[in-house]
Amino acid sequence: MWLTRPLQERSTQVFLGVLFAALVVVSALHLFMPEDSALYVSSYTVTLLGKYLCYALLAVAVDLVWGYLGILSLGHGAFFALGGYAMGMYLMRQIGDRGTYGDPILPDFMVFLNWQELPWYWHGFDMAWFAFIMVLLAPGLLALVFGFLAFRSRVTGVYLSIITQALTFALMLAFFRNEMGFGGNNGLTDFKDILGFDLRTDATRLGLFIATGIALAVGYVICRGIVTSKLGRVSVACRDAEARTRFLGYRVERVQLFVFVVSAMLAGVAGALYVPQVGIINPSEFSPLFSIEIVVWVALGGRATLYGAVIGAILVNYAKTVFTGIMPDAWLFALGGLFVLVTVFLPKGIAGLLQKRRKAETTEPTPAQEATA
Amino acid sequence: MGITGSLSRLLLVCLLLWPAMATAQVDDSEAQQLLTALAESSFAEKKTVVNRIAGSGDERARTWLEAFAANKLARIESTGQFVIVLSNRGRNWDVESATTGESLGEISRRDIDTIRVNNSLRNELESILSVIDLKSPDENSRLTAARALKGNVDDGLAQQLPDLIEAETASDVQLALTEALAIYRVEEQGDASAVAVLSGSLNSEARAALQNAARSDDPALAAAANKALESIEQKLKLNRAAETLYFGLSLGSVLVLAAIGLAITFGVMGVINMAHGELIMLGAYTTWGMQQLLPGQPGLALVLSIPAGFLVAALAGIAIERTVIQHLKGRPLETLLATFGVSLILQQLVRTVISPLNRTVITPDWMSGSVMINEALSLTLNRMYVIGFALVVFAGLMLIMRKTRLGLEVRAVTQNRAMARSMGIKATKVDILTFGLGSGVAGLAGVALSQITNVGPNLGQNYIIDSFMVVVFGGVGNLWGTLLAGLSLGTINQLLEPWAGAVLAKILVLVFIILFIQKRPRGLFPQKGRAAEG
Amino acid sequence: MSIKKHVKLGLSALALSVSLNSVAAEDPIKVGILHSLSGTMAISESTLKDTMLMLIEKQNAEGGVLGRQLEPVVVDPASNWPLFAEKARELLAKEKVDVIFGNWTSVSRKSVLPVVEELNGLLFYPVQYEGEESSENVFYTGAAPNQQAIPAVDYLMNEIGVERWVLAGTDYVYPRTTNKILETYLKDAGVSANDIMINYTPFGHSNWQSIVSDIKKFGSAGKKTAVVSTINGDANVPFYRELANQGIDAADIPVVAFSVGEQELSGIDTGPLVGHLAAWNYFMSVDSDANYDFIDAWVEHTGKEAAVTNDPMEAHYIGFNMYVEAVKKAGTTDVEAVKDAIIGVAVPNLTGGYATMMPNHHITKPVLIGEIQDNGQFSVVWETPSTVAGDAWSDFLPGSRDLISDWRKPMKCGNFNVVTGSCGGKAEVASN
Amino acid sequence: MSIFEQLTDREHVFEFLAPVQSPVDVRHGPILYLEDVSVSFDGFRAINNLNLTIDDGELRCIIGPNGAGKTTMMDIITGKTRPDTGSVWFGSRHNLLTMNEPDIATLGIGRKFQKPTVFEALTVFANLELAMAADKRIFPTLTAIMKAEYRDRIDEVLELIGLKDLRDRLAGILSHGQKQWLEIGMLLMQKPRLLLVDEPVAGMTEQEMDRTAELLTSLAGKQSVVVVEHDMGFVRSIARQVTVLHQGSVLAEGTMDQVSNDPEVIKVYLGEDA
Repeated sequence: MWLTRPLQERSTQVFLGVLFAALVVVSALHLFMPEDSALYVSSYTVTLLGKYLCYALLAVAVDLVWGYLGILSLGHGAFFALGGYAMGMYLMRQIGDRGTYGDPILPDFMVFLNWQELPWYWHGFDMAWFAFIMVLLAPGLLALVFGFLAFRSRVTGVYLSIITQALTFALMLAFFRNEMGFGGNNGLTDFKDILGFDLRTDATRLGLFIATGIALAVGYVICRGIVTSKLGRVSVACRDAEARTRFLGYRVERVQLFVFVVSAMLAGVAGALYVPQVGIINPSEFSPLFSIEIVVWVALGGRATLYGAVIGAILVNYAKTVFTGIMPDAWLFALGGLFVLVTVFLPKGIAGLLQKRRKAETTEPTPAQEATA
Repeated sequence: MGITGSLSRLLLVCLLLWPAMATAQVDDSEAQQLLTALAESSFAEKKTVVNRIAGSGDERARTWLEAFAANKLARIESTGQFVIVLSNRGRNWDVESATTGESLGEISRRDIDTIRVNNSLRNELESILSVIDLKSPDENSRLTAARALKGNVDDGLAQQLPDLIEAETASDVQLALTEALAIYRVEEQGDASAVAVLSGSLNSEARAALQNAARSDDPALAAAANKALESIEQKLKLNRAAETLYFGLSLGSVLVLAAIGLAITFGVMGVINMAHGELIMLGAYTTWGMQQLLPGQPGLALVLSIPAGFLVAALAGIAIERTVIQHLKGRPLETLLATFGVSLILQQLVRTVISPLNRTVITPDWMSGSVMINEALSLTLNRMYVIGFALVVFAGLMLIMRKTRLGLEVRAVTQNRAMARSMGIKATKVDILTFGLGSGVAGLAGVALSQITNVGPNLGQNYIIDSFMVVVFGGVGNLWGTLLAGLSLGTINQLLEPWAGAVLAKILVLVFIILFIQKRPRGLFPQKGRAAEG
Repeated sequence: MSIKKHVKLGLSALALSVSLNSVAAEDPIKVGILHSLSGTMAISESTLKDTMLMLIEKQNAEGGVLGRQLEPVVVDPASNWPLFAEKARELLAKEKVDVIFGNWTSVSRKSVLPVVEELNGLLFYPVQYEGEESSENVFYTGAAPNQQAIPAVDYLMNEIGVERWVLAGTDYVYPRTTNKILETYLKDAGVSANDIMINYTPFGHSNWQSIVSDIKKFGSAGKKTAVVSTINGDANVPFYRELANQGIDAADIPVVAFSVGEQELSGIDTGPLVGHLAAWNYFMSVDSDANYDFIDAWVEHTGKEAAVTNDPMEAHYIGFNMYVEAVKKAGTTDVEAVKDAIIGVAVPNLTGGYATMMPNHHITKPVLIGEIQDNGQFSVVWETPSTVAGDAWSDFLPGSRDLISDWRKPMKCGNFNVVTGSCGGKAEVASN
Repeated sequence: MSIFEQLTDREHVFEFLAPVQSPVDVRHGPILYLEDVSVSFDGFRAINNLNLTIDDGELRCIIGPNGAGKTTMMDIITGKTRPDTGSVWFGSRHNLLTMNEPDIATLGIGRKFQKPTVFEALTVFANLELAMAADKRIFPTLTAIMKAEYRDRIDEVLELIGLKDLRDRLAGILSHGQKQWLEIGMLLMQKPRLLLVDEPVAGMTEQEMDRTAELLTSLAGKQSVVVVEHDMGFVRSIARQVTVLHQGSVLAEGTMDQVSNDPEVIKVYLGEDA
């Protein structure tokens, strides 16, 4: 079966091994270490790591389309944010009458914009199952429609990249509008609990962290499953020689659409897990610069390797956390410098370094030369 | 608001005593006493004091009143002496005596009490000065004075106006005065006959007067007013259409300016330069720097900063090309990432080296304000210059790309690098020059933008995305495409804005771009060449 | 290799942070400073960081508080809202700071709020905001709408005789709420709906041509018109430029702004703007010795003769001194103790009066209306006879009309509903 | 007829029981049939009422100077380019002008490009696997498993094109000739009814050419083959029927000897001075 195939390959086993080990260690240190011990992992750190894992999943999703399909999406933040909003709406409904105005149905921001009743698209989000389906459906549908249009008319390369950017930019502006009913610039925040667990307890935090870890594992396996399947090879074929692939009888646009939608859904899941951990979702997640940054993580980790994407995402965001703390005035220099140096000196990213150690010729499909962009 | 009765008295004084006034001077005690009154009375009372000062016929009255209007008439707390502030920046102010005019050097802010003025007073003063100007020999100042009178006429003045109109030689001044009088008659006396004068006038005061008249219960007047208003509305419609078009073009030209440099670096060389916005920013900061170097002559500084901005940005661009981009040959995508890093660095560099705050860039007089086509349609000057500038830059680029050796080589290299090499073209040199050119043009855009928007660290970010949209919409690697795309997007946006609102308009434009690319996957002007395949 | 270096740096930093966890923050009083130093908000917030550093320096020079020195902990939330929450958590959970001074935008405050409440920290918020909030852990030293917007409108209505109103703002919660309040207020004052024009623009909006010409049109209807601007930050420069170029000067259509202070003006050529208004609780031009001393200190601290001060800086000045007083009064930095002690504390403000911390965690402020001058300063043309107490819950919004906030025992409630007599604001809005 | 009659009618064959046969209907007439096809790119007429008929199982060589429209013709047949006028039929059932590349390919028209294009980032084996005739819709492809029989078929072809020991190397590292072979191999994997081969021997050594020649000739009969080639020697070695294209239309047709003696052809090839 295509989903189990990755489990037999060593790279995936290693990845999953490391991931689960990390989950266990962190949880253990958090639960069983005394507060004052040097090894204690505070719930602050746990949530932080949880956030990194969300970004990692997002990066994997981007690497799937960019690395293996050659579609440079500069708009994946949109899918991430949509998933986030779906989750956010659920969390908002969970607040119930505990809001400042104590309105049992309307979220606070609607109350003070004098909305009389809930907009139709907010219905159903009080039910977890519905919300969770939406987490997949909302980004999925957007990707389906957008991808259908774009791939059908064979928009490729930089043109595709730019319109994905236009997509997320338009959505950002739209969500900024208070009339949209998503809280405008403030977005959705001040969440109380999820599935009945209080978001403020360390237990829930740890739970979310672990959930994210598992989601990342599953997402990784799915992506691996796709890229190691025949379909994966076909998409690599599309990436490097689209026309040729057509002459072999493959419907390139459908391949692209399928992979694009899967990736969008993964991004959505990442967003959904991100929101309860950082405690706010607002339109800035749609900002094109964020989407570009995601691509940078992937490139930095190493394109078309999946695990590279994970490394990149975690590394960059960890660096961000550290630098914004220890050198608040200069961290942008460090980060910017990092991007420049890596792209110039490590064309294959960090994964490239690791691969050097592996045997020279590898069956790992890496981009022939920049076909995209 | 109308001018108080005292003003017309003053006007009489002016008219009668004008020749004498020039020499008259009240003795210092009275001057001191007048100014003290001005300093100590409330805003309401100040009006009368102002009129007394104006009426005093003292030759210094005008200086005092002007200083007062400019918030530069002050009193020294310790000595009680009245001064006129020459420079009011920083903690120590440079002042001179209001009565004797001798310089008193720098005095600490703590010790200076400026005599406060507010809008209505300033308004009052303007009218007074304008009334005085009605007699000035210079026609233009008479005209502005006359225009200022519209809606500001009161009973006393109204009696004087007919004679003034008689005496007036210049026709347009005459017209303005007649209208001013007519407005007064319609408003105060509900005089239907005066309506005729106003029909077709595009002056907002006139329209306001008519609108009020239309609401009046005198049917004759109301009817006449309505009729007049209709004819005005007709004219206004046309003017608004013209206005919207102008707005569209000027927004478009801004987009073109911002994008045209990218059309070269990205379109022709295939470098996805995320630092493009920051190059624009550099251009803008150069303008600011120039104005710092040449204090007092912003105009000259602005002109000089056109070559300077070009050079600075071009050099910065070349530096980027040498240090980063040349290592990424044939990996256009990587350039996106590296230049993204560069843009972060440049932004923070500006924040730390210069300041995170926006910088003031002064608009020279010959660029500020607007040319009045008629009283309803006036085109803002700075934007007009920007439109012109955009076209000039575009034409220049076209020349370079079409007519010069460089242009030829550039096209050769972009078509087929290896071939061009073998024909003895130094590809690296061409790269440097091309990228320098594109960056330089970005710098020029910055110089222009400094006249329209913030000069701050975020300047670039606000334009980078739009720039890419324009280039792609126009068709990568095609300058004409960029021009057309920029202008059309700008116009579409402005056409939508009135009914969709600013935000929705922008969203609609983006959606339009997305759908358009579906129809024409290679932009307005598809280009067959490397960069497009990229 | 560069990667390795960075990783190493990062690891060492982690080690450092972990070890920090174990060290109990005892000796110095740790003051967290949570202002964006990069990104879009750096333009406004970075000076507030410097202000805090200056104040702390000064306090330490005077021997600190309770004999303990104050230690600033600066972090950069980089104008990224989720990062604000993360950094707040870092400050409270990891750095164990005793108090946080920070935030500018409403959204950043909203994202920090749950964290501060959860970890029971103290946050001093120095910027004028939309109200409709009262947290046990937050002290609002900026103006609430009734300390800025409403007096300004009164001034225009009574002193200038404005009859027609343009409410122009950036599309986010502060302008939305303020305009909503003003709309109700104006209508109560008998202004008809078609004499009010409301317009919203996106952040950093730079193309004001058609909007300004609309305003011009709206203003030419024969009634005195004024613009009440809640336009935010960067969008102001192009807005005022366009005003000037389209020849709208303060005499015809005055613009009164709530988000434009000396700092914003320092980025604008104010020549053409003379006479336009702003409403604040402090102006750099205020004629008081406290102010002059503050300015001198600030110029000294920044080393720039041209450095300007503004209202949020005063808010931090007040907030910081209030905290210091409260700590002295409580004799400890324990959060609960300080929370109780600070209510009622009165410290001098920079306009020659006193600011008092009210039970609803807002403070008393004078309201000043200033006219822009050609030197980028404001000259005060009007001020409230006495100070005004900040009102957490506006009387002009249906939802909050019946809510009050009082954090003293026994009530200890941020949204007490006087109608239902219950805390948690079970408002009647649910029904209407 | 009603469902009842169908059930009772012994002769009736239900759709789902009908034996699968190649969809291409060549019972009466040629396998490929171009009529009055013309196409022009901004003014320049690349193809000019071209008429061409290929019979089932035929091996046809098409020669002609550069710009004669050989490649364009292939683009039209494979659905890459749409002609302005004319009709193109595959068998007597399928109008190719109404189909897109993938459909045409699955229908049984394989193409080898002038410049060998293989998937450089994939192994030689994977290249052939992708080419293999199979259900090429999304989910079948996703869940496809490498059955033993497939592997054998791929190995056969690997044998045939002599890349057996490069099986697991990335196609990117192959030499030009090897890539040519790999692409031919991919063509074979497709099991097409009609092979369009564009300059198969460019950059091949003598013996490689001979092998290609015998391979193509061996294919003819089972499958129809259209070869476009410059190398006269090669053409001579395999050609039975030769078509000469010139300026987008057929100049001459016949055996190699016939065409090579045709004065028109000589004129075109040796230039005006002839």
